[in-house]
Order: sequence, then structure tokens, then C-alpha cells
Amino acid sequence: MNKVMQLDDVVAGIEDGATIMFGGFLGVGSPLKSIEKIVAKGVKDLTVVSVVNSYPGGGFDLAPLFAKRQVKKFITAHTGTCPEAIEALKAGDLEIEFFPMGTWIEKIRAAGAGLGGVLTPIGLGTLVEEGKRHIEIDGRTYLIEMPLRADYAFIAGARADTSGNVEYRGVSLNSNPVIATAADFTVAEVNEIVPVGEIDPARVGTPCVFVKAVVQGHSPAEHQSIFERLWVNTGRLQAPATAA
Amino acid sequence: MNKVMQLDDVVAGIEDGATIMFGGFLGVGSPLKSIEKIVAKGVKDLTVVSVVNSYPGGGFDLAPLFAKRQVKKFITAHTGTCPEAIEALKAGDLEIEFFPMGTWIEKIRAAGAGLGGVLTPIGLGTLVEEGKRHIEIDGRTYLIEMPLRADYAFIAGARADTSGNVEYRGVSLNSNPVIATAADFTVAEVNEIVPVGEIDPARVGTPCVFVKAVVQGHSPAEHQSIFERLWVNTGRLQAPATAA
Amino acid sequence: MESVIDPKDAIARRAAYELADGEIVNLGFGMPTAVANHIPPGVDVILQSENGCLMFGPTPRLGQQDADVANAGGQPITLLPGASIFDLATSFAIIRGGHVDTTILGALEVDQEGCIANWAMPVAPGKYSPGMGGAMDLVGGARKVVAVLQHTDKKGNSKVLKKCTLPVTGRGVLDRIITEKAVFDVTPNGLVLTEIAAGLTPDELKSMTDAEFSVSPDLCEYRLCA
Amino acid sequence: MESVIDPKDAIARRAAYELADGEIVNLGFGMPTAVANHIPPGVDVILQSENGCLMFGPTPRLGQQDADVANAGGQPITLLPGASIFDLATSFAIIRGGHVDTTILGALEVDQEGCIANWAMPVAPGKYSPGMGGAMDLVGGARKVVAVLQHTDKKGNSKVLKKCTLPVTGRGVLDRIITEKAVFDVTPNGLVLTEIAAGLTPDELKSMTDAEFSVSPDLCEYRLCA
Repeated sequence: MNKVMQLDDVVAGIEDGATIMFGGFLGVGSPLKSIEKIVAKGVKDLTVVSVVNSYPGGGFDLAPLFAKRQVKKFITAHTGTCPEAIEALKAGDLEIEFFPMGTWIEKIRAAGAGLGGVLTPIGLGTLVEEGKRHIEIDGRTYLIEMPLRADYAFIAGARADTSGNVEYRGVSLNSNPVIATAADFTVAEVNEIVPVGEIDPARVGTPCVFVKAVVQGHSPAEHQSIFERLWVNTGRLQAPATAA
Repeated sequence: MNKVMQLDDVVAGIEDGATIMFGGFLGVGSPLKSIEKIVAKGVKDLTVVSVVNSYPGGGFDLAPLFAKRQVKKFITAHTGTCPEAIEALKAGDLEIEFFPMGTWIEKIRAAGAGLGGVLTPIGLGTLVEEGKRHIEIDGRTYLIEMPLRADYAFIAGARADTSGNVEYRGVSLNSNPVIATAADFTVAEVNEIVPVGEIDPARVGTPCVFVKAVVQGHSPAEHQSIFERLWVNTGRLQAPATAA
Repeated sequence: MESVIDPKDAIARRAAYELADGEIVNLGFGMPTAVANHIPPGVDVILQSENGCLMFGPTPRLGQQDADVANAGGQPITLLPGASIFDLATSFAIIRGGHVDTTILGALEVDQEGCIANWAMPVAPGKYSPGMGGAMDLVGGARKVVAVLQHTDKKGNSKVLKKCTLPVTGRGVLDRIITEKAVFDVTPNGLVLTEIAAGLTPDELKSMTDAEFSVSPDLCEYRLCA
Repeated sequence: MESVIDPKDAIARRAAYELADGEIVNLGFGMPTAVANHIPPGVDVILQSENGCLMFGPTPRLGQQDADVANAGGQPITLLPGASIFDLATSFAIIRGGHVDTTILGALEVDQEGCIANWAMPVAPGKYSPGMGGAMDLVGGARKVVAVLQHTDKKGNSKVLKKCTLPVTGRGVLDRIITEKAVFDVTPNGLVLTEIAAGLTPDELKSMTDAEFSVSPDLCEYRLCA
């Protein structure tokens, strides 16, 4: 089954009020083109689920969604890197639900894996336990953390075959393989789309069973240059010292 | 840190009554040499944790442990392939605790991942729910399944570096990456031991953090020929038709 | 009349009609495995082996096998283009998470409430064999659950029952029951007979079936894939 | 006297003594990150970045970076021989499952009961920023938890408190507290002062510290790695 779609056609189906998960960690492993299209479409009242927010300082990846006030609720472990989101939060335009990072990913894994929830000691004695059920087992107390699903998951990978098998590169997996399992419609944005059979079965990070659509993202070369510019412009990369 | 050890030294430390997890699925991805050594040592009253039992028909991989009545308790999803175990069970010499395969692996994952347990609907209305706590959430009922740990985990991989990073081949991962996380002492038996830096970071299936000892298993060539003999002798592989 | 066909062969050939193009499919051992040999042309399915792969193919010839590539029966297999490999936790996340479209499982008994028994035979007081393997996860997680079994045991007793007598694998989980004599839909109103073997009448079938069932107005003759 | 040393630099250099050869270590952002620059010779640790790798190395030079290789701060990194890559679920299984030996975390406040506050600053009624990230998992899962922070705020108020005033990240989780003036062990009997900056007396330290603490019989001068 050929799952290659035009990104415009995928984004056309997203409605106001949708719950959308995005893979990526401060821009790395983020579905950048998909986010741009969703910003351009201007859908509102979104619930956005992402493990952290945008690349530090704002203006990149998820930040425009907050700048345009498209997000009603943000479910995350951290938002401090995104000035646009902090501003919306202070103004009362944004609700944020925080989970410890390990809890955040387990909740989504539970949804994808058909579990009713997980028991965790993390967050006991903190604000995180507010409103949650506790359970005592063999004298130890745990929080019951419930599954977390979405209407859409947008993941980013290096390559996908046309049947939806996704291969990741480097440390860009982060939440992508897990969120891919927990949405009604999972979209894989990749740098390269290749024929079925091109990806080593052992290097498939997200099997095709989880993917509904494959869309073309930035080319591998564009992808590298976007991050080079970003990291140089924000002082994270220095040119080699000139010859002595 | 160099974690390469002699298998004899590892096995010398195992005491009667130990709880041992073995990776592998009907022999494939099983730590064959480690099992042989544990059989030879003759430790008794073991609790063995393995997702299934031995290769169909007995006599291979785990079967000798049951033939020698070294196993007091077997925690598994299936034992029908091992006549030696069935015999011990019928004789009252063996206790078997069955879990649905997906529950079995989640219990071990929970132990390795520091969760207090998982909630699952699997097994409701069956013998599996006997003696287990139920919990109702939003009108749905789940079983609470508790973490499962061991003193030792013996995993099998294709290659390991001396620091304990393990690479798997083919479909031999099965329970290995998960059981590796849930024991006090995890031993990786591999076909090849290579220097640190030889394994592609993206192909590390079990990171070194989980591994306490690396031991030399059968060589890659021996490994292939053991299974060729096994499969030919049990009628699973046929010689190509002779030329017409 | 198709009476010359072996009952197990008939079941495998009928069950192949349960698979639709593009589906993710898990076939249990025994009769279900044989279903793969009868999938109709134009129907491409992705087979899962629960030990950890998707998109596997036929048994290799001697010399083509790989010691690290086998199915959940310990049997050498091949991987087809588009295959993927993963660990057991991911494999059962696929199953339990509702990502398998159809599973076909052999049964010892089924009943009119959609229960299936296929894991436990008492071997001694309080002791069972062989164990459920992945079957409880499959009946709980797959979107469509099909049970296949011979209609009667060797003594002629019905295995399609009012109520299972063996420990069940799951309650109310079946969508369809296929024997060599009949196909039943499992509905909230009980079993509905939808196909019947050539030469049999519904009344004759009733006389050899313990379970109650109604007869579909669209009852047709038992179909067999090539 | 080491008074010419920048307080943050002192803290990073002292905290480097917390790491032992062969340990799996997770360093939080800010001051903890700088600890990596001061690890003593002969001590090889494996650094984890919680977004999904073990055994990472220094920032690459321009042209050597990879768009897909960055740390949990979004900063380009390099992978050293022996590195491994995994997803976020595995990364936090490592953390929460007790597989990290030592974590060093920056703190806004700590208290004498071993509590640490480092995730929440109220920005509006009932609203907080920036969020706990992986810190709650780290304080709950790591075998040894070290908090680093400046001893006082800009106004000279102690940040080593009887009781945290900000929302806590974890209760009773700390093993050690390091400021630029002192090192405390957190014990069941409260804080124990084990090291003190050159030129300071325990009584002077008490006057600038809100928390109660006892003085170790082995009290020594504040140590600094190179």
C-alpha cells in the first residue's frame, strides 16, 4: 500500500480543536514542514502534545504556533525555551499541563500499547500528584498515570519507504517512535522517500503498521543547512580557528 | 570499563535458588553456552523466567534444565514445546506461573523501567486474573500487573563491545533487550566481542548501562551451523530439489 | 459436494477469505498458519510474527536460512521487502494496542457468547499446559478475531458450545467462527450461521452443534479459496 | 583563599569530585553542564543526554556538526566511541529504573529535608514555568542526587532553607548539596557540613544559611578540581 501523500492534503483534514502530537526535542527530530503548514493553515484551539517546546529563544519549530495563539492547551514536560508560549501563558491564553518527562512518554506509550495506565512513584509529594489517583501496593505508594492519545501524530524521520516504514538518523528519535503509536492518524515527514525494500529491517525505527501517511520534508541537504544556520546564528557552533 | 569475563567465572557465582531470566524464543536468540554451563554446574531450585520454553520437541536450549530437574518454578507464557517440563509439571516437581506473553514482557519492562506496575485488560475473565488486584478507571476494569525482576539475566546477541554495548541480528532480539534491564546482574553472551567503537551507535540494541558481563558464545559460523543442524534434523529445512 | 477435501484444508481455504488487502495479520499456529497458502490474488497482507517482525515470507530452502531469522514457532523464515524487526515489547504493543487488523486462531472450544478456549488443558490438579503464549493478547487486541476449529471432536461431540468447558482465553472476544461445516458471525444476539457446507441443511447442522444459532437470511454455501 | 574564583566556576569544579570512574552520569543544564570540563584525570564516566544517547562528547566545530545529533539543550554534540542511541522511553527507563549512578542538578532552592525545587516559578496565579523536564525522573531514579546552587540569592538571602518555598521537584531525594561556600551531606539526621570554603568558619556559614546543619568531625576545606 502506497502511503505517500501531499502534505497540503494531510493538513487540509485538520480541524479546529484537534489534538496533535509532535515529535522532536527543541527542533531536533521535529517535523518542521508539517508545523509550517499547520501554522499557515491557521487552525485554532489546538491541544498540542510535545515533550518540550521550541528551540531556545523562540521563532523556530513549534514557536510560531504559540505566537499565532493557535494552541489552547499544551501537554509537555517543559516550556521555558519558548518566549511566545510563556507570553501566552502569562496572558491567560494558554493552559499548560506539565508531566515529568518520563511520565509524559510512558502515558503515550501506554496509549499506543493498549495499557490502561502505569504506576509510577515519580511526582509523589509534588504538584504533579494533584487530582491524581494514588495506589498503595506492598507498602509503597504510586501515582496512576493514564494513557494519552491524539488525533494526529506528526513524526520526523530521515527516510521512509512508501509503505510507511521509517528510519531515524542520529539522536533524532526522541519521542517520535512512541508518539507514532498513539494517534488515530500518524504522519511521517521524512527527508527522503525510498522504495519498499530499501530500508534494512533492523533499522526500521517505526514499523509501517503505525504510519498512515508519508510526506516529503526538507531534503537531507536542506535539513543539514537549516540546523547549521540555526546553530551558528544562536552561537552554538563556532567557525574553526583561522590558521595560526 | 572492560566487562569481558570468562563464562565459568560468571556461572560460578550462581547459587541454588537463584532467579534467572533467559532471552530467546524457542532457541533463537538464546544464550546457548550459558545455559549449557548452568546445566553442567547443576545449581538447583532455580526460578527460571523465559517467554517460552525450549525448541519444539525438547533436548535443546532450556530443555536440559528441566530434564535435570534444576527448575523449581518457571515463569512463562508457554511451555508446551518442552516435553521435559511437561513431565516435571505432571510429576509435581515443577510449578509454572503463566502470564499472557504481552503481560509477561510488560512486567519485566516495568521492573527495568522503575514503574510500580502496569494496568492491562488482558486476562480479564480468565484464570490469569486469579489472586490479582483489579482496578476500575472511568468505568473500565484492568488487572494490576506487578514488576518482575531477577538476580541474573542471560541475553544473547550477535556482537558486543568490551564496554557491554550489544548489537542484535535478525529476529533474535525478542525478550533480550527487555530482560537485560531487569536483573541485578546481566550477562551478554555474544558470537563476537569487538573493541569499543566498532558498533554503530544506532545499532546498539542494549546499551552498556544494562550489562555487567560480556562472555564469548559460539562463533558466528558455529552459531549458523548449530541451527542448520537443528532445523534439518527436525524437518524444518529441506535440501533444494536436485536438478531436473 | 466438497466432501473429498480434508477438513483442516477446508478451514484454511475458507479462512483465507477473512483477510483483506493491506491488513496487518497475525496467524496462530496449526491450521491458521496454512491460511497463508490460500490468500486470494490481489490481497496483499502484512504478516506479523509475534516474536518480533512484520512482513515475513516463506520457509527458506536449505542454505538460505539464517540462524537469527525464525518465526514464533521456531521455524526458519524469510523476510520480504518492507519487513521490520523489533523486540517483544514492541511486538505486543502492536498487538495489544489495536494495531493488528485480523487474527486467526485455532481453538479447542468456542461458545455462543464469543468465548474461545485454546490455551489450557488440565494435566494434573490445578496444573495446566501448554500456556496461552500470545493468544490472550491477540484476542484482546486484534480488531477482528476469527476462531478456526473442527466442528466436532473425534467422538463426534460438538466443539461449538453453549459454554466453554475448558479455561477460556478470552470472553466475548470472537467476531467469527469457522469450522469445516459452517461459518458463524458472533453478534450481540448470539451466533448467526452465514455459510454452510454443501449438502448440509441448517437442521442437520443444529443436530451436530451444541451452541444455539440463528440462520442468516443471506445464508450461502461454504466458500473455498483456491 | 580562592575568593577570585567565580562562584559558578567553583561549584562546577567542586561538583566534578562527585563523579567516580565508570559511572553513568546525567548532568542538568547550566552549572552542571560545566562539570564535564573538570572531571579529574583517570575518571571516565559515561554521560547520558536524556533526549536519547549515552557517551556523548564535546561540541563539534562548525562543519563537523550533524543536524540529527544534539543534546537535551538543543545544542550540537558529538558521539564518542562506545556511544549508543535510543528513544525517549528507553532513556527514561534508564533514569527511572535506577540505571543512572549520579545526577547533578541545578537548584533554585534546597532544604534540610533533602528537598529540591528547580522546576516551577509562578508566572501567574496557578500557572508555572518552565516545567520539570526530566528533573523529577532524575531525582526519583538516580542512585545519587547532587544539587548545586549558589549559597544565597542576589539580595544575600539563603537558598539553603529549612523548607523550600517554591514547588518542589522531589521530597527527601538529595544526597549532597554543593554551593560555592559549602558542601553538605543530606542524612537522616539532617544536613552535615563536610567542606567549607577557605577563610570561612562554620559559625559565619551558619549566619548566612537558613537551614540547620551539624558540622562533620572530618570537616575539611572546600576542594576544587583543576
